[in-house]
Amino acid sequence: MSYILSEEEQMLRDSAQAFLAEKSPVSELRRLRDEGCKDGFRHAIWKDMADMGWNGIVIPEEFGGVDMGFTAAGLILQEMGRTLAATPFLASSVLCATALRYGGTDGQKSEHLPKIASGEKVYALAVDEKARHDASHIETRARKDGNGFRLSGQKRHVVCGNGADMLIVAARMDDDSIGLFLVDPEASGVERTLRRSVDSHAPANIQFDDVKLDGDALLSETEDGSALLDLVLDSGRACLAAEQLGIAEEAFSRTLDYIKEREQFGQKIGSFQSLQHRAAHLLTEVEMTQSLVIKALRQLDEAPSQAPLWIAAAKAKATRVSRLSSAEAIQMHGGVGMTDEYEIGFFYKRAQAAGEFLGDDAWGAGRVAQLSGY
Amino acid sequence: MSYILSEEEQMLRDSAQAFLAEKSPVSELRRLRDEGCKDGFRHAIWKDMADMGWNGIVIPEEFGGVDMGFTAAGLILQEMGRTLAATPFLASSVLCATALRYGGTDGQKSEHLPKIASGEKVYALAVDEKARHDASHIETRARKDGNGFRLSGQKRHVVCGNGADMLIVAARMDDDSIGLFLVDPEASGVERTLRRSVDSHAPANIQFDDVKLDGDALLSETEDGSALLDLVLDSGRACLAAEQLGIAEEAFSRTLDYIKEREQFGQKIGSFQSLQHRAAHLLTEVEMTQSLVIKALRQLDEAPSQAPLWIAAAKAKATRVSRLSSAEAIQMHGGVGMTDEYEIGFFYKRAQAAGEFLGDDAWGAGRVAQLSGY
Amino acid sequence: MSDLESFRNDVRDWLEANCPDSMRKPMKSEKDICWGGKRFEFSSDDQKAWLERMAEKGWTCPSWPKEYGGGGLSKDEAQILKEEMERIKARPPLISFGIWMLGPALLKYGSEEQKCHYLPQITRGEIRWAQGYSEPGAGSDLAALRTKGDDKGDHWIVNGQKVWTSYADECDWIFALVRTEPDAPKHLGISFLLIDMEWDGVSTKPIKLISGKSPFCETFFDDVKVPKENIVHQPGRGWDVAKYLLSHERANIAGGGSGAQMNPVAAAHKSGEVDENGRVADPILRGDIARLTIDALAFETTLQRIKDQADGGQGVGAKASMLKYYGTELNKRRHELNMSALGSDGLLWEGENPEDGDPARGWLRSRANSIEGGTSEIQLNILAKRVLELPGG
Amino acid sequence: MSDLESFRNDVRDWLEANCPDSMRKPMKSEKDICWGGKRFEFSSDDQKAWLERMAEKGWTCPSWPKEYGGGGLSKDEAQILKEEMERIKARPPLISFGIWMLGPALLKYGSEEQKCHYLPQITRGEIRWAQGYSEPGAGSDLAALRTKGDDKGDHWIVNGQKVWTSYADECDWIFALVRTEPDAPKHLGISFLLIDMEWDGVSTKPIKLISGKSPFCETFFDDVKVPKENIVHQPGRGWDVAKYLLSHERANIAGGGSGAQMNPVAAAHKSGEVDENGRVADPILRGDIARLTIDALAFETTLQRIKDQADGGQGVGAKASMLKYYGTELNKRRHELNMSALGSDGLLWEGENPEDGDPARGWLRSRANSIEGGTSEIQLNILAKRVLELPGG
Repeated sequence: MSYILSEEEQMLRDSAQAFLAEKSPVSELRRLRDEGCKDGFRHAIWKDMADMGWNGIVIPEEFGGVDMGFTAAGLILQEMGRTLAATPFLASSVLCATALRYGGTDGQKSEHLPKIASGEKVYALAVDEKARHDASHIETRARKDGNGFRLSGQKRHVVCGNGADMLIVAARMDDDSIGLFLVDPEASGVERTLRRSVDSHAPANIQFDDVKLDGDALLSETEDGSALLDLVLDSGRACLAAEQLGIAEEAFSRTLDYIKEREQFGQKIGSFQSLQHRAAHLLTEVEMTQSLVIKALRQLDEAPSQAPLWIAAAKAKATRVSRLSSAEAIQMHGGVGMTDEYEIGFFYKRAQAAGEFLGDDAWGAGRVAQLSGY
Repeated sequence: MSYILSEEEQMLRDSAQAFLAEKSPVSELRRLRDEGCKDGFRHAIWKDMADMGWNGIVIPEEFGGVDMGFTAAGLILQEMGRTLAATPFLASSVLCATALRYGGTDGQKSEHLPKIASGEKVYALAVDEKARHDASHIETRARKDGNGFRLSGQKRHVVCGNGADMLIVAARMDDDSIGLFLVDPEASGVERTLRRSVDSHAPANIQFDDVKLDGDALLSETEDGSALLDLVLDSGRACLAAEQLGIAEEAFSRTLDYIKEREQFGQKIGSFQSLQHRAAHLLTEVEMTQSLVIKALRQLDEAPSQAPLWIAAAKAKATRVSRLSSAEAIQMHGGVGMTDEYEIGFFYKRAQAAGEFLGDDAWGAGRVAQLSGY
Repeated sequence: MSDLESFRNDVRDWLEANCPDSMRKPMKSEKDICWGGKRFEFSSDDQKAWLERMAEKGWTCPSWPKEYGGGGLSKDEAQILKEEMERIKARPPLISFGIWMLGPALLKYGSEEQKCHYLPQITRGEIRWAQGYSEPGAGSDLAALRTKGDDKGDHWIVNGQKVWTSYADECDWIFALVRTEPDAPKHLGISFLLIDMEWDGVSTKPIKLISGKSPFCETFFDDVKVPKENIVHQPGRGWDVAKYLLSHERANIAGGGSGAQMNPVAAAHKSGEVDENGRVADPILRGDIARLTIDALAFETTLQRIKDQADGGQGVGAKASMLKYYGTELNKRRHELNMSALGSDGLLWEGENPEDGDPARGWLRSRANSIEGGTSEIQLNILAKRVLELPGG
Repeated sequence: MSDLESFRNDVRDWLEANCPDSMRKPMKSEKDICWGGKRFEFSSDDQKAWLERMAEKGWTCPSWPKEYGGGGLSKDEAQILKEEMERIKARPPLISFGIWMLGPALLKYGSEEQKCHYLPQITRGEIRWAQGYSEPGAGSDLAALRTKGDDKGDHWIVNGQKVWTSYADECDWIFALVRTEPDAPKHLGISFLLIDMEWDGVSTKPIKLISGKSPFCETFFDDVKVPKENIVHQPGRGWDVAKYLLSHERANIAGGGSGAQMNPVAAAHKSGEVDENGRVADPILRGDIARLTIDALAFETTLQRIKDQADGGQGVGAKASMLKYYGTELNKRRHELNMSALGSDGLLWEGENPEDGDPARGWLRSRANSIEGGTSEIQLNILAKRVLELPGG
């Protein structure tokens, strides 16, 4: 396993950097917010991303993807973290693509994966029912009904849920096992409530009230829906940790620039030793996070059975460090850091939301203890 | 409730300060250690303390004490923390005196309290059976046997246990309730093992093997032995927190002196901003600890039913801050702080041992959550 | 009966007769606060009556001298008034920067004319004051102020810009630090001026924060003519006045803080993140909250203890910096844990209910606590120098 | 078969034939370490044979040139040797400051004569070297060194005192920083001298630490005559040599550390502080340990990643400071949690068994990690200046 990026990976990252700097800088997120966009992302940019091949990054070539793996997906998200690009990438191209790829029948793959890869449709994953992430707590029910199912329950904080064209919903089946179901959000009995969030994304709470599903709504390639869900969530966590890393890096880098310029008491504030030590500590923490993130992504690609521990560690560390880095950014910027006019506050907000999604640092610590058997 | 010391309390503290500086400076602890003293304290100093009236500080006057209350006891221990005086004060004059005062019959009080007050005998409390403090875990058994009892079990880390002339042992009775028993450590079936500890004190592990006790060995003034034990332990925790406060204060004060004197790179190291900020943070933490300690002690004296929460908070905070203060002391002293020749290391060692006894900061946090109902 | 006992009885009777029932209920929202000022709209007749009655007694500023509109009460009497008001849960009749910042500074540094003119307006809630200290580029470092007053004989012509002027868009007058002695050393060139915001050339504009709308403004001075008699203390000695005033502000920010009542355990209950025994479900989060509780108890007790010491005659002095530092850092942690306990519920920014988004906004707002009124770094510097007497760096 | 593959086969065969079985078992105690030196007593014939055979191949210092007693291996070959030794769990035949500190410095700065003379002695373990940098009053600040060498034409007369000279009481020679140019600027007045500890005037004395006995000593120079040819690099340029050497030391302290294997969870098992499922019983302590685990995984991965980068040609540079800082702070936390997990068991200082007290001594010893080899504060300064390029303070 190599911690060094391959040439191909480096090229991908460079092109992501260039694309996002041009098409989706932080000012674009501000625009989305100020326009009150209900989907939470810009369709034109999403299409452009599809043209770059990113939307099918973990999708096999036969279904229209480029099949570069999770490390590649993580690299794109890391760059998205740096510009706070709000896109359906994590929801659609990571979480749902992984669910379909590893859980879908050939028929389901042929039907859905090309739509994700082309950006024609946006998919979102509906899992959480509690306010704090807990994948074991699923009470949404999919009862057998003839050849199909009847789905009832409530999902909270479905990321990209308001703009999605298709949902994948985790539900408990008659034997209490977990199944993942493809659900059309326009179907009768589905009700979405937009929950504008602090990071200016557009998640939704979704109610399912006796929604009628066909038999082939169930991702049924694998028997063990619970293991499938674990893999899907872990893919999301590892990639989201990469986004958090990008947030931490960029908030730190902007702060560094600022304290090198800003003067107080006749000196650059970056010359004050207490700030220097805090900055050096941050540098170190960001470096540590970077190591865990690349490790988690590589494990997912190369040795998935070993991956869960590293992913939990990466998600926990990235949560903590992205919050620390952006909080220190505000403090070191002083008053201007508190103004909406300045962009640094957007990083702090996104760090909070990204931290809460799929498990924060307390969650991660608990999981590390559990996976380590203590 | 006043946070200000009364004139009487101030006088007590001043006299404790003067006495300890003369009779029991840190060098005295070093001497005890280097002589390999098996009792862990100097009998002559203990006698002198009795003459000052300290040993009966929480004992009613009719039993030879001065009955000044727990705040007064805490003030003495705070000063002991500053000079790291190793004495039976906490074990004998706080823990056991409290047990007898609130749990003893008139006969038991008349017999034992004067011996504690006069310093004639040293008493020690045997509670813990686990490595981490957990007063609910008591498996030592006192089985009814005629008019008396048969005691069997093992106690760990009995503070002052090796030098004690009399033990008070917490044990479970036939109905599983808790009883406190007076036990002569020289009795047949009692075996003490000295466990020289990192702070150069002399605790013992004690084995009770079918030890025969008379009926009046049981502190039987109160029905509820468990409540009695709670009160006893809380008295010890509050007073020990005061000692920890003294440790934190003195380690900080010595460090402050050092960084004002020591030069590096042509400057006093106390002029480096990073050390200044850490020192200012420590100052604040010590001040916060001081508030909790005086609050806990006053509550114990004036509103004992409200005291447990404050005591748990004080013990947890004092554990954390005394360790932080003495650890920072070593770091800021640099290499010399690591040498045995320098005294600062003794503070770090005692902070660890005092922190572990009767509940450390994780214990305290757990108890605060429990007492607060969350 | 001692004098104090009979005073207490009088106070009790007077309050019973004069404090309207509706003014004995806890304040529910920002609009229940009586700020006073020319443009203030009372939310009820009771609110207006309560202010007028208290102002007439001088009890909006109980310990100020009677000749300046205060109550002329001794320390013990003021304490009794406070206790009796707390007993019946009476709302403060008037809250203002005038009372807790400018007033004390005028009492110490103002001329007799200034005291007679301005203080009674403050006690009666007629004039609402804004504070004009910080500038863009001069946050913590007030010596770097650039707003300047050109000396024109009997007046100054003031030009420049202030930021973080709280509620300036609702205020009548502003007290501002202005550089009037360009040739003096930096700290000695600043004067403390009183400026009517209706004068020509004064304009103000609210600042939007990361937490949304805020009471903070930018205030601009464009050739504003300020008469020489509107200076407090001597020309170039505005720094003394400012420091005196800032120490009052610090104690206030540390002690209060919207977050003091906010509680992560309640948040966990609200978001359903508790187990069957009502305990916070995630044991690691529970531990974090317990550690916060311990520090919060320590802080609360320290406030009381320092108050006791002050009552006992010990000055608070640089300890205000300790409270400011610890209190604001604590408040930030409290808000962070509150957000964690709320999980995704806490992320809500806007919804159908007006209070939707309050946790997130409060959390974001708390980040300013350790910046405003002197940053945490400044407080630590002050503690290092003034309390610990560490050598200069 | 490629050259490397055939090299691997040769190495494997040679090791199979030459590494004694007893040298393929994990080291159990300090005395299993082969330090070499004139006074070294081998703990077994196998230990001696293993050193001699490896030294003969030059494989005690595999990548040093053959002419200086090294193995002359390429980077890839050295890696293969390392892997093959790890495969059979072969112990290092020789560990010494000579190998990982003085050697690299001599290779870079030594004269041809010095290389030919000293390096082979190091590779064969004949001479054991001590390090003489720190002095009382000059810990982090090496520019404040006061040990001086008076110039006497063909030699210096050295007087002064060094501290923290590890194992100096068992060493044969010492490399020391000595101020030889009293008139030069502070950093430029220091020379790097090689001194035989048997020479007249050299004496040494162990230092007792808070953790008990230690390998550290004080070393005194009293009119010691040091020939001019015993200087490495130019007079007054000892600082360059010292810095080069320190960067090697840092990487070593950060990476190793006795604590790396020590584990708070194992401690909880040992002290019985686990629940019926084998989990750490106290949930708050468990959370603290889990957070430590996360940081430890991050550190471990960072070590590997930086190694990968170095293999890929990127220099480690100032990143050594990052590893030193983070690794030592982590190790201190690990020891603290180990002590918490052991509870009162951890407090034991001495008992009937020789290993009684090991946890406490290890915990105390760990406090020095962030002081020795450049304090944490120094590392943060280095990172701020050299990596972040923050302005001078």
